[in-house]
Amino acid sequence: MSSVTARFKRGGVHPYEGKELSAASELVTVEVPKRLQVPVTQHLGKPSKVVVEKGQDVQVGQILAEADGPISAPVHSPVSGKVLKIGDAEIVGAYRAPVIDIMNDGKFTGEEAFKGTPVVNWDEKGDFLGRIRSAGVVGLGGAAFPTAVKLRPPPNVKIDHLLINGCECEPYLTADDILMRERAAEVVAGCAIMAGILGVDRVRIGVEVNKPRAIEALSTAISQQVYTATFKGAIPSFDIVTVPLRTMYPQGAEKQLIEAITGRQVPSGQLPFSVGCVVQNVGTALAVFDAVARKRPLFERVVTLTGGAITNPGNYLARIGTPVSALVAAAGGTTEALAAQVAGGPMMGKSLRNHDVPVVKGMSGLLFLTAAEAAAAEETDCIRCGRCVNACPMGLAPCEITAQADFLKWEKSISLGALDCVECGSCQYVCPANRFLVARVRLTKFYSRRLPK
Amino acid sequence: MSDKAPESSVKAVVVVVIIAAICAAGLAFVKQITEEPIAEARRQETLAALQRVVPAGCEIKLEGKLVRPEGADEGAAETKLIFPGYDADGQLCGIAVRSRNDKGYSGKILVVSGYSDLESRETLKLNRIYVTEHAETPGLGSLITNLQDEEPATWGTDRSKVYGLNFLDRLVATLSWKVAKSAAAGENDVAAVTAATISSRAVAGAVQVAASLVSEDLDGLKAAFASTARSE
Amino acid sequence: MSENRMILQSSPHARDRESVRKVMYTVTLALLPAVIAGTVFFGLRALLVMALSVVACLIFEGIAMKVSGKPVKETLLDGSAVITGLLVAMNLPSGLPLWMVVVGALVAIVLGKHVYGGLGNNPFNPALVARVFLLISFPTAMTAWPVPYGTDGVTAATPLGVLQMEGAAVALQSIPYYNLLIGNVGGCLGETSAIALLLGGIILLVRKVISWEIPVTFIATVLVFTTITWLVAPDKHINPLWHVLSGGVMLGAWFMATDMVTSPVSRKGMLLFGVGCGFFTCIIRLWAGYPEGVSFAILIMNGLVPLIDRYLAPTRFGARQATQGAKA
Amino acid sequence: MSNISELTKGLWKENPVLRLLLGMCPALAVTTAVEYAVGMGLSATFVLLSSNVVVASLRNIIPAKTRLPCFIVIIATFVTIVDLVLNGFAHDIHKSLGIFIPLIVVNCVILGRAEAFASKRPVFDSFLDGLGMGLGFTLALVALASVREILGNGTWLGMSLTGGEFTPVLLFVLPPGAFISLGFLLAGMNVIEKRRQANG
Repeated sequence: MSSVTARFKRGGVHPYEGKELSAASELVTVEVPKRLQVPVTQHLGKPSKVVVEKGQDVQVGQILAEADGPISAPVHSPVSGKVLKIGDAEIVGAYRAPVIDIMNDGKFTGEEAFKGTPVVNWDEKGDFLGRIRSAGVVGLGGAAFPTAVKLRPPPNVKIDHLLINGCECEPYLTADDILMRERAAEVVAGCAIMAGILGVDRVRIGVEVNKPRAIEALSTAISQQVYTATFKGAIPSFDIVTVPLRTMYPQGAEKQLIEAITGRQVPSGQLPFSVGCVVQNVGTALAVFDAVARKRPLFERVVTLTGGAITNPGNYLARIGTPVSALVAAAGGTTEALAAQVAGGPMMGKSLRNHDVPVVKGMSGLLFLTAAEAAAAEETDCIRCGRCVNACPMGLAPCEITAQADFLKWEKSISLGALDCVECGSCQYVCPANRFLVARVRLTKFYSRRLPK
Repeated sequence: MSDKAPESSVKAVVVVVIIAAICAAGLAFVKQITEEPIAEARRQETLAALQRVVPAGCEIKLEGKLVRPEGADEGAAETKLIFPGYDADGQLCGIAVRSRNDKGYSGKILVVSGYSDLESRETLKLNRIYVTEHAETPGLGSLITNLQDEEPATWGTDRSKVYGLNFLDRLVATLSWKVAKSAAAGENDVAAVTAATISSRAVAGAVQVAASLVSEDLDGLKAAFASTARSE
Repeated sequence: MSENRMILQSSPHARDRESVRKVMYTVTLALLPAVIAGTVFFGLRALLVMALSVVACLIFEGIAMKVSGKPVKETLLDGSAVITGLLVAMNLPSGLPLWMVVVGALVAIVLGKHVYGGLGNNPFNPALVARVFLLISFPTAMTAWPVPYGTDGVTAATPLGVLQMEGAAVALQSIPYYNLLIGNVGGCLGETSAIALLLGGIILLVRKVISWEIPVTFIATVLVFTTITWLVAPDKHINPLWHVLSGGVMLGAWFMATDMVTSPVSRKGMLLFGVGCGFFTCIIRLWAGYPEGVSFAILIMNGLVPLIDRYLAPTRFGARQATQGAKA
Repeated sequence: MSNISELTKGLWKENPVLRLLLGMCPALAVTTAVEYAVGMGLSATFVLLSSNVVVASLRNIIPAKTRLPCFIVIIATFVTIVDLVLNGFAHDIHKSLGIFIPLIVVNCVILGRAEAFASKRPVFDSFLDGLGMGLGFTLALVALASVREILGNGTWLGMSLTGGEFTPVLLFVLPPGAFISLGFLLAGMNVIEKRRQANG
């Protein structure tokens, strides 16, 4: 059966899925804490500009920081209350960044405005992109790239596919899964909105076959046209299909997803536009729907808390700016076995030092791993076994690239394709010598920006 | 030197020429005083090798040398140099032949082989051989020369260790020239040196060429050498 | 939970359960059939050679690591020295003087491996370096092949030796195929039994320690090459099956050429590597001075691996589309 | 004082083979036996000494533009003299060194010293330098040859050391053995030198 299921052609690994830990439980809403820290910049691109002052009163959904330039996104207040201070604090990635401290007054003033009956009026189609932009929607799969930018291809490019990424190929994470299951109609409606903006009718939602309930929910929503319930005006026609994909990491990587569904390969150094595709995450689709149909800014998201060292693994709906400690408390706390904690999935997530960092738009999961799960090990010399070469979905030879990096030969390392690396971690996952391959590639990328062109 | 004013090209050339001239003169002088000893050393060397392969009491005359084919270039592969040996009475008692084979492991191999009992083809005896030049692998192919500088009395009997034993006091007419591994080699075959079959074959080939030359042209050689002896 | 005790690392945070040690011990396991076959045919002396070689390799490995300042305890038992030791022994005649075995182990570990920086950095297969070193240094001892089930000191030529010395007809007549297959012929103590080595190769394939490219192309190239020479001159050259079953092809193709450290990393590179090994093996066997060419062939190809890896890198993602676009 | 250092620097600190890595071709080719190493070393020393002295005494005459041709002519002359003399009066050594002696002409040690030292320094210093470098060259060759002869042939200077009990490791008298032995000698030198520097 899996042999007939589509997948990307080259490389890939199949780690322990771990989805069962958190997939079964219901979505839990985390109690909003007294104090939130909202990072000023939560997207890839130009940092946002703070527009509130210390001591100012804010409402739910009020802009705290506005987009600065075309590739940027605004940040909204998740609660109503008072701006305590604007300063630096530690965020995910163990570095300090500007955050806006807000004291929650518990009244949620202004939230009512977003709770009305959602309406998608297709006669206002020209306004959709602006609503998405001002709602601060960014890619929720983890990369956090401003969604509006991805929905506006260069004028000379013909787009014929909108691909929706419901793979959630990262092990353990089920945040997208629960959205697809519980809010399938809204997700599909969000897809339709994006397709309308792009002017394409072919929408493909790729979901790995290890999420049968999600596939079923989406298919039902599509076939019964549930999503059109909120539509008004001149509704364009859509060809929306759910595509089951083989469970294989990194199925959800942008270029791999495009290859799996359309058979097209995005050339090195180019964007999906170049092969007529736009890729958006399912969570993003939902946020787009909220932004267009409810005019509701992005100020909360679903975070998977899971791993062998958390008492109640599951999916938690949390406001942006909620400290991780509040989520941990909601999940019943961590156990003694905790050895490593990661923001994101096990393959691409970032280590956490403590529980003080706030939830951000791009945070898809929090892993609390036991020593056995984290599987940290001393690295030894490369034995040139070639496993990394076989695992690399980008057709690179990680062992060779990193060997050059070890000798600080950045140009050599780049000529071997270091900049094509998507940092999926497949190579390091399979490495019997436990080499820190991804870190070395990142180092190469870092130096590549300093090399004379 | 470098901090002097740049010299003219003419001066530079003149100095080189002068230095070269002085060097040439010096060399000419050295050449003159060493010419004689060098020639003598070479002669002695050749003589010693040739003398080894003919029976004791048989004295090789380098001057009596024949070149076959006649008039050939002495260095060429197919050229054989044939030397007569005379006993105290001036009778021809032995013939030494230098022959060459290029099929060694590292190419060229020069061998001298000595013959006695020159009465007829049937009595013609291969007395002994001596490899004068080779570039075979030390310790492997080079074993073809094992003990060749020692007296045959010390050689023992293992033909696969002392290659010369194969060609010591053999009737030319009975030798088969087939080179085989020592275990498989018959009495009249050549037993190859262990792990050096190619080198062994090359030597045997050179000796075979020499032996057949002597055997086939025995009367002609005897006549030629008799006349040489008379002319002295 | 104090944050000091947290594991902080760069992604990924998951690993599969494969480790260098596991890989190495799988290879050791795969060598077991050949070890048993060697012991059956060449007796306890063969077992002694193997044990000595392994122990000597471990000792030299320990010393070399100590000298070069590496952690001895953690990596000594990663299995690589055990494998090198076993493979060195497999490449020796069972009657070899024991001190030469120790020299072989010394050469393999020090000259073949640690002068380059230890496991993973050596360009040449250490066991083959040792074999060639011994073969060149002690030609007589290294070509004295004890007879299977034989008593001490009785030696015979290897099948390929017979072929080179006596010609194809004698070789075909005196050595039946089933003896080549089960290993009841003269030769290095680990290379005679084609069937035991094949079994080991299958273990390696199934456990995914090696991939099919190198052994299959190696053996296929020998088959094709010798088929051609056999068809051209059947009286002079022996048939391809005989070539594949005799000498070191099986040991070389399954265990020596597939050594990860000294073979290419990309699939295309592996294919070329296997073809090259087979090609040079045939060239040496048919036209060079040594009856057997597997070790030299693999060492030659080892030397070419950096070039192969450079020019036969895996096809990068997007390359296909880019060339198509250029054409269109 | 400085004179002594001109003499001794060639032995260790600036040993032409083991520190400067010059004259590799003869060092690898003739070191199969100590006897040859001594012959080669002394021949090279003679040429080095003579050419150094001559070059130094002519250093104010030789024009800068044509200095290399002059050096080559001088060196070649001495090499030819060595060749002829050995051939005439030490024929056995000449037989084994024969093909290597012409190579002395292109031995970098000799041209190197002529260019780098003798053409700039007084005659006596150049004499000492040539002597020291030559002896250093000889010493290095002998060291290398000792390793190779003992291991590869079981003898030293032709004398059997082991009474035939030891099967020599043939590889060491073959070309690969030369590279391997030289590699380990160089490594040894580096280790000692590093320790010396660390202590001093």
